[in-house]
Amino acid sequence: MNGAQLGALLDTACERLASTGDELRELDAEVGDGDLGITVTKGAAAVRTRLATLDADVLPNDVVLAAADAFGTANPSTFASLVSSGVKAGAKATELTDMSTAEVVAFGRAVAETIARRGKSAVGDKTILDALVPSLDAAEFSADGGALEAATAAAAAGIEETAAVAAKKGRAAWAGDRGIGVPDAGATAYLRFLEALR
Amino acid sequence: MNGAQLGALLDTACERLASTGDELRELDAEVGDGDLGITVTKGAAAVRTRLATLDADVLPNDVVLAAADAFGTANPSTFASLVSSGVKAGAKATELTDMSTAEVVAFGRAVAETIARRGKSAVGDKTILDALVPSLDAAEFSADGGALEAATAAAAAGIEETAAVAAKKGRAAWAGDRGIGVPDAGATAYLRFLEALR
Amino acid sequence: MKKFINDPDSFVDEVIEGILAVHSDALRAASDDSRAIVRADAPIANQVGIVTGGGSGHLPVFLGYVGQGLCTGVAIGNVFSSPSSDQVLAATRESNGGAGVLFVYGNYGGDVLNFDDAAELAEEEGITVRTVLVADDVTSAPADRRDDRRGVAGLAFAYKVAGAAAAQGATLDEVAEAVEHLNANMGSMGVGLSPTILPAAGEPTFTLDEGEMEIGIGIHGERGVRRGPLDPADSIADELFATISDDLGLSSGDSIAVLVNGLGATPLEELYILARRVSQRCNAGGIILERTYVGEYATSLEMAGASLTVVRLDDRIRHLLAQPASSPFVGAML
Amino acid sequence: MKKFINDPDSFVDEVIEGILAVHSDALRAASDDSRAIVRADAPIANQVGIVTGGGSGHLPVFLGYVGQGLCTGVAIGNVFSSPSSDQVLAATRESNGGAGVLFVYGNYGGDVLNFDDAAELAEEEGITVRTVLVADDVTSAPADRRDDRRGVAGLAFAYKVAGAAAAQGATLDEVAEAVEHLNANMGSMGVGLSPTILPAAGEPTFTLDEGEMEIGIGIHGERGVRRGPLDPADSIADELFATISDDLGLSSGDSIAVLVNGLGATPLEELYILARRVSQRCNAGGIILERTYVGEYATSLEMAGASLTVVRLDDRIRHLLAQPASSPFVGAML
Ligand SMILES: Nc1ncnc2c1ncn2[C@@H]1O[C@H](COP(=O)(O)OP(=O)(O)O)[C@@H](O)[C@H]1O
Ligand SMILES: Nc1ncnc2c1ncn2[C@@H]1O[C@H](COP(=O)(O)OP(=O)(O)O)[C@@H](O)[C@H]1O
Ligand SMILES: [Mg+2]
Ligand SMILES: [Mg+2]
Ligand SMILES: [Mg+2]
Ligand SMILES: [Mg+2]
Repeated sequence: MNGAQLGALLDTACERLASTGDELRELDAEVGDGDLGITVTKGAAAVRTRLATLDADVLPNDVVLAAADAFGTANPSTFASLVSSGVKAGAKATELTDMSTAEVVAFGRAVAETIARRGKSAVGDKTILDALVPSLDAAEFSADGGALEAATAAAAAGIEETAAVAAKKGRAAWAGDRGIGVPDAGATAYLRFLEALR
Repeated sequence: MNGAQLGALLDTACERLASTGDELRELDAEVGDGDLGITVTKGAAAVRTRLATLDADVLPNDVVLAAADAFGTANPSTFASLVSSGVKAGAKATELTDMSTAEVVAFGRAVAETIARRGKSAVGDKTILDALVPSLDAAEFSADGGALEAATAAAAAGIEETAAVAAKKGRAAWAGDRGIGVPDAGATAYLRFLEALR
Repeated sequence: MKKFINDPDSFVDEVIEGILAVHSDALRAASDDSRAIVRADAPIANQVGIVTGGGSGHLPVFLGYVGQGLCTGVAIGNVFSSPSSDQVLAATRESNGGAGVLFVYGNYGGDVLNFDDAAELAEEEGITVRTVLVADDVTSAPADRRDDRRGVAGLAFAYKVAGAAAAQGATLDEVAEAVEHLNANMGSMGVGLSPTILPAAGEPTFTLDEGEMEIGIGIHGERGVRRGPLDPADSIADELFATISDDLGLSSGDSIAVLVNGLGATPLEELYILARRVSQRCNAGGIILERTYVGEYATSLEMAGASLTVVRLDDRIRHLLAQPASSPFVGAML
Repeated sequence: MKKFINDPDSFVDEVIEGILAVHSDALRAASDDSRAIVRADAPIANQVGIVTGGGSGHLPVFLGYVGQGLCTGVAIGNVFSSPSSDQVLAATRESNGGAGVLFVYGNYGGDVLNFDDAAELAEEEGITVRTVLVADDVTSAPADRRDDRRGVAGLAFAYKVAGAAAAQGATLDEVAEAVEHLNANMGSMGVGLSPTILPAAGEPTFTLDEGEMEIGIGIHGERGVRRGPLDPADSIADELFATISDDLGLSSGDSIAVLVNGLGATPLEELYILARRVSQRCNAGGIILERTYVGEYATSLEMAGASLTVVRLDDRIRHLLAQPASSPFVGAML
């Protein structure tokens, strides 16, 4: 996949994300402040605007960097900041060229590491990491051509686990046990993004 | 009717008025501020408390003066102030002794005059006067023993007329033509009082 | 009823208790029932006393305007109902420093009756009383019946003008004349987005459908001139400003002060959106907007909505508005 | 949505435009997008700059606390969302008078990320930055994890303490230490009676049934510790006061200041009913209530509700709270 193709793929995915606003708002509002829907819809719209400014011969890595920057500044909430800086760090670490599964998984690991470090969080804390990390594991060991599907399934499974526990990080942690039963909003946003890539 | 009998009659009537709060609030709120329900329920309750303090051999005129005073201070809104000062002036002018129809009608005329003078209002302005004045006319020329019934019917007819016009006095006047269709709240309060006397 | 309240019947008395507990350095009761309140240092010898009052539920109106350079005393009624003449009289007695007392309050029937009675009683006691009614709501009566209008947020400016004139040693007639002069140069208009609930009634005073507004509403929820779908903020600001502007006959080159007042539930953020537009209109129309006040100056319990007040400035009003004033509620706001 | 609003997407920018139009004598933009704002006279040479910020929707938090004896600059995010690190950096640059800059803001994840980034960027430019997070909401984490707590209305006192120390010429470390000392002696707790609606979302952030309250709510509608039927005002005041009092370990003879803060839609009247009860509790418990602040100091758009903040006073805090402060929003309130 070249840069232009990646840009087109992301553009379609971000277009699809527009419809997730209500779901994410409601999930975030259950335990937090309800702004995640805005973060994702504004962020996705900003990504599309930014993508439209890129040259046709742009490199995949620069597509990713541009998208991360746009997403991070549109509505710089916790999720936007963590994801944006994570993706930027991932792109810097991996220098994406062909978007092969191996490359993307390595990139994803760097993203997850950065989020965990900046967010002082780990798998099990009921955050985006609970969908992101298992999805990378699944993609890495998936059959040829099945990486996205495997990642999506694993993310969905990870989210189900988040519903069973209380959050340990972020705004949702303040809700303590009252957050049990509600899946993590940020992890769900990541799942919806994977689904939108299909 | 002696003072004690009058007190008992007023006490029962005021007890009955407690249930008019919602209707009067709603009518007053249509064009005004919605506090007439409070004025009448608080006022009626205050009258009952005051009546309970009177001696058994109290004169009818003093019963009326005491009731007026209690009603006027419980929630001294426009209605309470006008009615209270009107009734006090009426009692002073008539010196009620036996509560005969002639006496009560004369008393009522004095009440109406005072309200009209203090309120700078007249019949047709869409106020309590539109029920009070016709009710006195009807009582004056009613058959023996039928004064209250005649007064009640005339008050009800007067109120219907108030619904057809815009208020010229009081808070309701600010609503102008938008008040057309709504019967006057204060006139309705007077009608409910007459009904409660039966 | 989404209210912090114990007993609806003691609502007003508990509010007053709370206010006196918190602000005992600035305010004191002037009657046994604490429904008459005066400045802690009242009466001020040889100064005209300013007495106001009316129903509760409008804080900082009325009690919040008792302070230095503002009102001397206040009488406080139940929610949306007049204080009694006795309560007004009590406030009047303790506000009289020998130079007479000016009653300044909003034009409402019940208040007029009770204040007029109190004035009579005070005169009998040898206190000279004059009255100026504030009647600034331009939608409540046409210009040829200005005096029939109800008094709304313009009260804040009336208190400031009266208090400033009194503090400068003006006579009773002079203070009254200053407020009358202000009245002739002031107009207000409100818009309501949701009703209030009187604690003792427990039901909304009116209903508005989701997405509806009441243009021209009074501060007790009195009907305005029109009910309709909620317009964008800029259109609403334009309508309020144009209506008042016409009423005052404003033209290019005029200087004004403006108050964007919140009715209770409306966030300060939204008031600034309205203020922004008014400032734009003034710039566009060549009107010199010398000062904009934004905040809650006259409320209607938890009503969502706002009102706009415009004062045409001349040297006299400008000078009085510039005087220092302080109260526990509106010190820096005025 | 019962809001005065034009376009949800331009809500915050229009609010800021309105504020700058009205208060141009006191405030100026420090970035092209006007999301960084500083005192008109910033930077103040050789004084520690105080920079705060966070999401919009809480006026007078945050912008309202930029003023003399308070904050020097602020960065303003979208409703309930952090400003970007660039915006914080812009405010920091123009707040730096050479004595370093203290970041004082509420403990929220997104803000911490962006302020930390800004601190790094500022340090690269040679500006010394320190950070003290305000974390006063006692119900958001137990006492042994105080630092995890969210920051709510106690921000007002933090600004006052920081601004007063800076104005007195304290060093960056000294100012930071003063705010930390305050933090250790301050606790807050909120109660919500109705939700807010984010302009860009158009839907309530949570729902409460008629007659329900959320005890321990955050200023973004974050869940509290308990939802239940609305208690009488006195019981609510008792619960808030007892919880904070226990957390601070207050005992007879202690001196405190108290803030009864309205979350937006709650009438001032009701806040005084709560203040009344707190004053009674103090009297009964031998606690010396030196000062009570009542009003809207940190709101959550049009949420109905209130919060209580208690500060244990010692000479150091008392002295700093007594210093003069003024801003277009909270001058006389602090
Ligand atoms: N410390 C953290 N580490 C990793 N992810 C986090 C952390 N804090 C929050 N998140 C993620 O961010 C989501 C909330 O994002 P957002 O609504 O932007 O937060 P806020 O409103 O608190 O700024 C959570 O559902 C979670 O997935
Ligand atoms: N000037 C007046 N003259 C006679 N009756 C009046 C006058 N003004 C008001 N009323 C009567 O009082 C009623 C309203 O009373 P109330 O609710 O106490 O007034 P407010 O709320 O304005 O103080 C009206 O329905 C009308 O019958
Ligand atoms: Mg959120
Ligand atoms: Mg009424
Ligand atoms: Mg009334
Ligand atoms: Mg947020």
